[in-house]
Amino acid sequence: MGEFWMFPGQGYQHAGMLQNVPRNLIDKVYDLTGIELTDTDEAYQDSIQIQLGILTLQIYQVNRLKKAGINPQIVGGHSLGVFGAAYAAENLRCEDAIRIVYQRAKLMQNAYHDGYGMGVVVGLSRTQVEQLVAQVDSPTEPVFASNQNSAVQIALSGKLTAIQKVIELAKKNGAQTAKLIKVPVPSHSLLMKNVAQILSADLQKIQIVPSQIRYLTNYSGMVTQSVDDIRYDLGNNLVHPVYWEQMTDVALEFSPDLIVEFSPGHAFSKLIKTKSDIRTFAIDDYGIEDSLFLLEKWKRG
Amino acid sequence: MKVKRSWTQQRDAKNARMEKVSSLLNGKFAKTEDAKEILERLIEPNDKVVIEGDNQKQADFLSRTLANVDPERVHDLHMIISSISRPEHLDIFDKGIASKIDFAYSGAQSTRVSQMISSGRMKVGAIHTYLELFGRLFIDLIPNVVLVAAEKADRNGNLYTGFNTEETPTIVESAAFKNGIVIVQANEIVDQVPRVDIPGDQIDVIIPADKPYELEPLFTRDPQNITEIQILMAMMAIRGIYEKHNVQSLNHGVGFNTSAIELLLPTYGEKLGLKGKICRNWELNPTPTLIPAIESGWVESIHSFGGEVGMEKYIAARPDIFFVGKDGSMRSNRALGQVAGQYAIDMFIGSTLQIDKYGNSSTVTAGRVPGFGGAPNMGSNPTGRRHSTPAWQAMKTTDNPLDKGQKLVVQMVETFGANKQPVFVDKLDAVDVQKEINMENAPIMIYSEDTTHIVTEEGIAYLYKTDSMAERQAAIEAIAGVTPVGLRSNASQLQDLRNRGIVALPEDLGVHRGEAKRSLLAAQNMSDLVKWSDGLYNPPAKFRSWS
Amino acid sequence: MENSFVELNGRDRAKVLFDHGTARELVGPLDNLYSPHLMPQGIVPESDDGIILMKGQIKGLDSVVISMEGAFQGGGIGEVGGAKIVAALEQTLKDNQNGHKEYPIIVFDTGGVRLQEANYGLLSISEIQNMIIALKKYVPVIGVVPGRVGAFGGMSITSAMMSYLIATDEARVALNGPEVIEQEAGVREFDSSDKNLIWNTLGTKQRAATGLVDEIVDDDVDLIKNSIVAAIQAKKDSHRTENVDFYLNLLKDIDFNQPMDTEEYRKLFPTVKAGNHHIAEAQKSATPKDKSRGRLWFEKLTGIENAESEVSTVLHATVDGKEFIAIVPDTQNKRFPRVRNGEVGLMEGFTVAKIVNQVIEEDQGKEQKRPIICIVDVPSQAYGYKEELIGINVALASSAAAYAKARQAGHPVVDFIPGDAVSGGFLAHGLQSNRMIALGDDSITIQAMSKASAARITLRTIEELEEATKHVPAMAYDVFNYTKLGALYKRIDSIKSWDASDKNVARIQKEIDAAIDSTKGQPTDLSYRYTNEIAVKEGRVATLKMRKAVENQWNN
Amino acid sequence: MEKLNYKFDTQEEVKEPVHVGVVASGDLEVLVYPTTDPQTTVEIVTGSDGFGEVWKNVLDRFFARYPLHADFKINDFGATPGVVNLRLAQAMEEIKHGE
Repeated sequence: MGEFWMFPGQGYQHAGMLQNVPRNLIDKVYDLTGIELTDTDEAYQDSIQIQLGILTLQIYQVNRLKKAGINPQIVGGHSLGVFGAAYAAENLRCEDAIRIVYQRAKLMQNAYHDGYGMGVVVGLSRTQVEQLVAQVDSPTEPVFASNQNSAVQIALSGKLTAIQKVIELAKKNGAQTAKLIKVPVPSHSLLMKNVAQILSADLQKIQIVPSQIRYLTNYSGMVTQSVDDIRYDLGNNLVHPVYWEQMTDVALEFSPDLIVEFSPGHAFSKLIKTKSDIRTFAIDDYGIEDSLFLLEKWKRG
Repeated sequence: MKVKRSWTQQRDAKNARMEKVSSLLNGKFAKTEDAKEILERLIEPNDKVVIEGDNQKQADFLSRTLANVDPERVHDLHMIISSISRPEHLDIFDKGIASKIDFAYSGAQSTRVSQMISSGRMKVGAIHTYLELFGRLFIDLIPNVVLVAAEKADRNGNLYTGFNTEETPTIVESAAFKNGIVIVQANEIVDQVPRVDIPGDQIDVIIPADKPYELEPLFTRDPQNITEIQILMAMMAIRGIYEKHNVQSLNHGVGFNTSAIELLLPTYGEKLGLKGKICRNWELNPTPTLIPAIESGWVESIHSFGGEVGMEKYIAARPDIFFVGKDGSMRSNRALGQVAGQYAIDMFIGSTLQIDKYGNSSTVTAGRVPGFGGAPNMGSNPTGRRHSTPAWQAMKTTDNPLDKGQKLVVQMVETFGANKQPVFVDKLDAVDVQKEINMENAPIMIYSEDTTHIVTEEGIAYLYKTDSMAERQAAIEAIAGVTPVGLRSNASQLQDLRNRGIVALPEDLGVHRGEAKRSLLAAQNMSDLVKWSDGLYNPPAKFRSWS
Repeated sequence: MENSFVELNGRDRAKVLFDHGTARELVGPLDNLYSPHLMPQGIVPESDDGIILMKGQIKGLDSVVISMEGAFQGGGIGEVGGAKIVAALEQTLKDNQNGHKEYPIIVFDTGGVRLQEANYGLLSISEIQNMIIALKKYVPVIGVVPGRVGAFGGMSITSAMMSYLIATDEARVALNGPEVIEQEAGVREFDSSDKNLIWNTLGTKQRAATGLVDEIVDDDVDLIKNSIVAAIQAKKDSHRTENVDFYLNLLKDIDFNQPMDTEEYRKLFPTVKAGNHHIAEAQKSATPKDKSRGRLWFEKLTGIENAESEVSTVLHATVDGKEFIAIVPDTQNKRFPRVRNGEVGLMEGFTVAKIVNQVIEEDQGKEQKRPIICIVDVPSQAYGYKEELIGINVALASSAAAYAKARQAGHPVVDFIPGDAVSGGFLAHGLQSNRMIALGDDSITIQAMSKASAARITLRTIEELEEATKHVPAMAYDVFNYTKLGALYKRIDSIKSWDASDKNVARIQKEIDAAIDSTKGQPTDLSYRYTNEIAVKEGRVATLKMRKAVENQWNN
Repeated sequence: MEKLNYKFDTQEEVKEPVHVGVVASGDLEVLVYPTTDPQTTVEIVTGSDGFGEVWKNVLDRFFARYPLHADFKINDFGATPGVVNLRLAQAMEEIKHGE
């Protein structure tokens, strides 16, 4: 049938991840944004460096695969990953992707200074987490059940004090793990409305190109080839939970013969392996050269 | 007052449509590359269209073609698909070619079906059982056009559907005799078909497919994955149900639980001296895990809904057991199989994802609408039946001479399922899903009142013996483990239910838990199945044993 | 099928081999001898540490069955389980020496060394191998590889030493697991996701066709039992570790730079004849060679400058009545690309075996046996597809067996460790010594697996692994923690690895001589390691406890 | 990894020690030792954290049905409640009927 390509967002960036990325692509980022990508752990304390770094890495890897004649049938990105996905699906041009991600990172960096963030609960269903969230959420202490990475892995977004309360409740109610995660903004909740508004306005000026490749949206978990849906997702995924579980379930319903996770990390390929025996791997497992070797070998059959 | 009208309006309309494609046809035959044009000319907006989507055989060339027609020309179709199994079945809705659906099963596409229903892109007539859907093709869902798949077609249009005949004859019949148009994709055009499964005069258009139709080995379970818990439950079922009620004719749902039973018959069952006494006549797809039982002489007959990839040669060599044509290949028939499964067998045993405290079961979970398939037909008690078999009679609970027996409907589940989530729940997810997608009926697969037994790793609840809902609930609680439902049971309650024979634990059945080991299975892996079959079974590549 | 042996767990596999009612388990789960190393690392232990030991009769023959539980920690060998195997084999040896015929049977289901207690695993496996070599003089030692895990790592080396190895076609035998080769040598060398490739290369069918397994048996308890008894009665011995001349010829016929598939190798294998080989001593030369700690010390201790040998990676020479052997890197190695950094590969294993066998032969009948000095600087075994295809486990087993035989024949075998001592390389070249002298240098790594591979196999990050190993001698990578096990005869801290001044060389010569002296009149086995003061006090407490328990229960 | 301890008041005397199971993935071993202490103790080492309540429920239900009086030691590698119950019940069978 074809390949499903997955694009992770922030979380697994690390020093050295850009070592294979050619200079001209790094220069292009500089020319478009004035940001010199710096591939160090210190630099990756900064959201702009992280977001642009990951996007650039994904663009590079997409280019390498496509040059080798390997193309996706369906793509899905997680949060920031939607830009890599839209680029891979040929909905978004490289330059536009870089500019818009730069804008997104800046807006996110300035949106909240402290006291807000995200958490994660493992071992409870979405319904269970939503019930706990409802006990805590208030206008002064907003908290939301946000991303759904698997049936029993639900993120929380909101004010840290409120998240902490939900975490305590979750532990009491049988969660295996409930903890804060290192994200300084309450992403994928209504608290990102202002950021999304500005970003959406910017996206209106960018051309989204129709494509034969299917794109999975964060905000609904559905597959689409509509430029309006894709534009909406790129601009507004920050105010919606990422329905990653649904996205991957839908992708699996297309019976892809191969699933590739782009860098950085391999969290999503591990999740896939828990529910499907379709051949799945992360480029980070092998590095780009060996990944290409494997992809070409499998393509030959 | 007598109406004045033409009584051949439908026939005239059909003739007019056929006229539109006459230039593209050579007799009944069209070219592969004209398929899209033919569909665009033959199908009109708002038509009722059947695409053959069985469990296994897919008219995928025609469904891919339909997903590519011009939505300006063809739109708002009302699709009837027994099994929504392919992505393009849903692309048809995404593109606006169709807007309404009646279906029975959508396991392989259940997430997307759920999304499309809740987003309003797909309007659902109903989620049927197979027999309801087949029946209504002849009542109020009579199709304008049907798109089916055949393995071979001959020059006269006779079709050979062979091993995977499944529901092709039923679909064709609903259109062919009521002015509908029958379009067939064929893997191969031959001078003479090996046997005529469907006569050529029922067929309007035959298009050679671009590639052979898709087949999925849906009923193959690798014994390697059977667990000791499943073996324990299988032992309990054999002793506490099959043996106790003398079950002779039956259907097994698809799954590792029932595979375990099949693989214990030649070992555990044999040791109990049950050969020839139980499990003789089957309504069942040709599941490979039944091979050891067949080879060791347990099975007298098997009728099948459909085929199973890799079993062709084995079946051809066992015509005493299977329904095989003179040509040497099996004939399957889903509609007749469902009738037999509903009306002619002693017992249905299967598995499910959730059972509520009352005993209703469902395979619907949040975000997925998989439909039902055959389980609700097989897993229901046809109250008009009057069987005289020992099992059916055994379900009588009073001395009243007018008391009726009952079909045995058995659910077999572990108390906790995937992700360590409880299977026994106070409220089914199906109830929320019903609200979410606004359906008339909650998507219950098997109703409590039809369920006679539940088997878990803790024991068996003999629900048919209970005489109140409270007692039924207590019986379920007693075997529901440490799920929220099970925690309500206490030791004295359990003792009382055991004393009255409403609940049985392994020790009550003479089942020794220590015996529940994988070495008790007649086959532990795929290559064992191949050995049992004398090399006649040829497992699909994805089930290959590595050794 | 019915009566499957593979399906049984380790305990039942042992039990069903015995005649009904004759089996008795020794040091079983209820004796509570847990591994002391797992809980501190957050790993759930098992009450028998994954090794099941039973005595009884098989078709009337007194037998001892040692069975590994492959489902517990991949059947990995740790200190406690390892000691159980060693103690059982030792008791069996004693019984046989005392004229009581008793047949040892080992049921393999193991990934090799248990990485969470890697240093103990390596020591144990070498001690097991020592016992097997000793036992083979009295009785056939039968191995069975039923399958699921198979026989991997150090225990694949052990499997190669069996008198007779039986396997079902669900088994695999290999030194390096596919994941490890992929990790160390890249996916182009070996694609661990390619199941066809893996089974065609490492599976029993291929192994039986190419001499790594002696008999394929169907997965059936009775058939397996029959095969075992038949092998015992026929006194089978494959002499697998004594086919060095055959393999040295075979290696000549293969171009390691060209692809070779399993079929080709199967065809080649039966056409090879064993020739006569003699490995000449290293000679002086004018051209400097690739530097290594091992080469440096070999040249200094033997006085052979720029030592050169027909096998460029193996140097040996007898000087002052002592035979020195070193394995060295050859970055220009054209024929064997996988050993360029000093790894121990096929050629190295078989060559060292040949050299040691030469020494044994030459000294046969002599009262004074020549001491053998093993200069250890081996970064690992070789990781390669062809290495596995041909059977690098046999190569390493051949050399380990040769060292063990030499020692048992009365040759003092002394290690001098100025460099790394890692994994299979160490088992083949170093771990069969009765004394070890190491330099106290931070640069020395002693371990069972590279950090990258160990992290991948134990599903941890390298950082987590480093954190876990820092303070746990069982897992440590440095020579200072290693000393705490009691394995070393002496650690010399004042001399560093690269510091081979004349004064230091003289000192080392003296230490080696002292070590040789210390073996006089002492046992020729490996018991020094667990009977010295450090071992008794802290290093091998659990080992000794297990030894005592086995001894106490041996005759009820 | 987590260590859990529970106590129960039970009556049925256990005469011989018993062992069942393997510490394999998704499985566990159960060791039962006769005791003269007034209470039954259960000592669990489990590789899956956060299931204390489930363990309590499983043990409550087991000891209510089979009030064995002994010291139990459980080494668990992520077994489901069903598998835990199976192994406990297998131990019970061995205690009551021998092998």
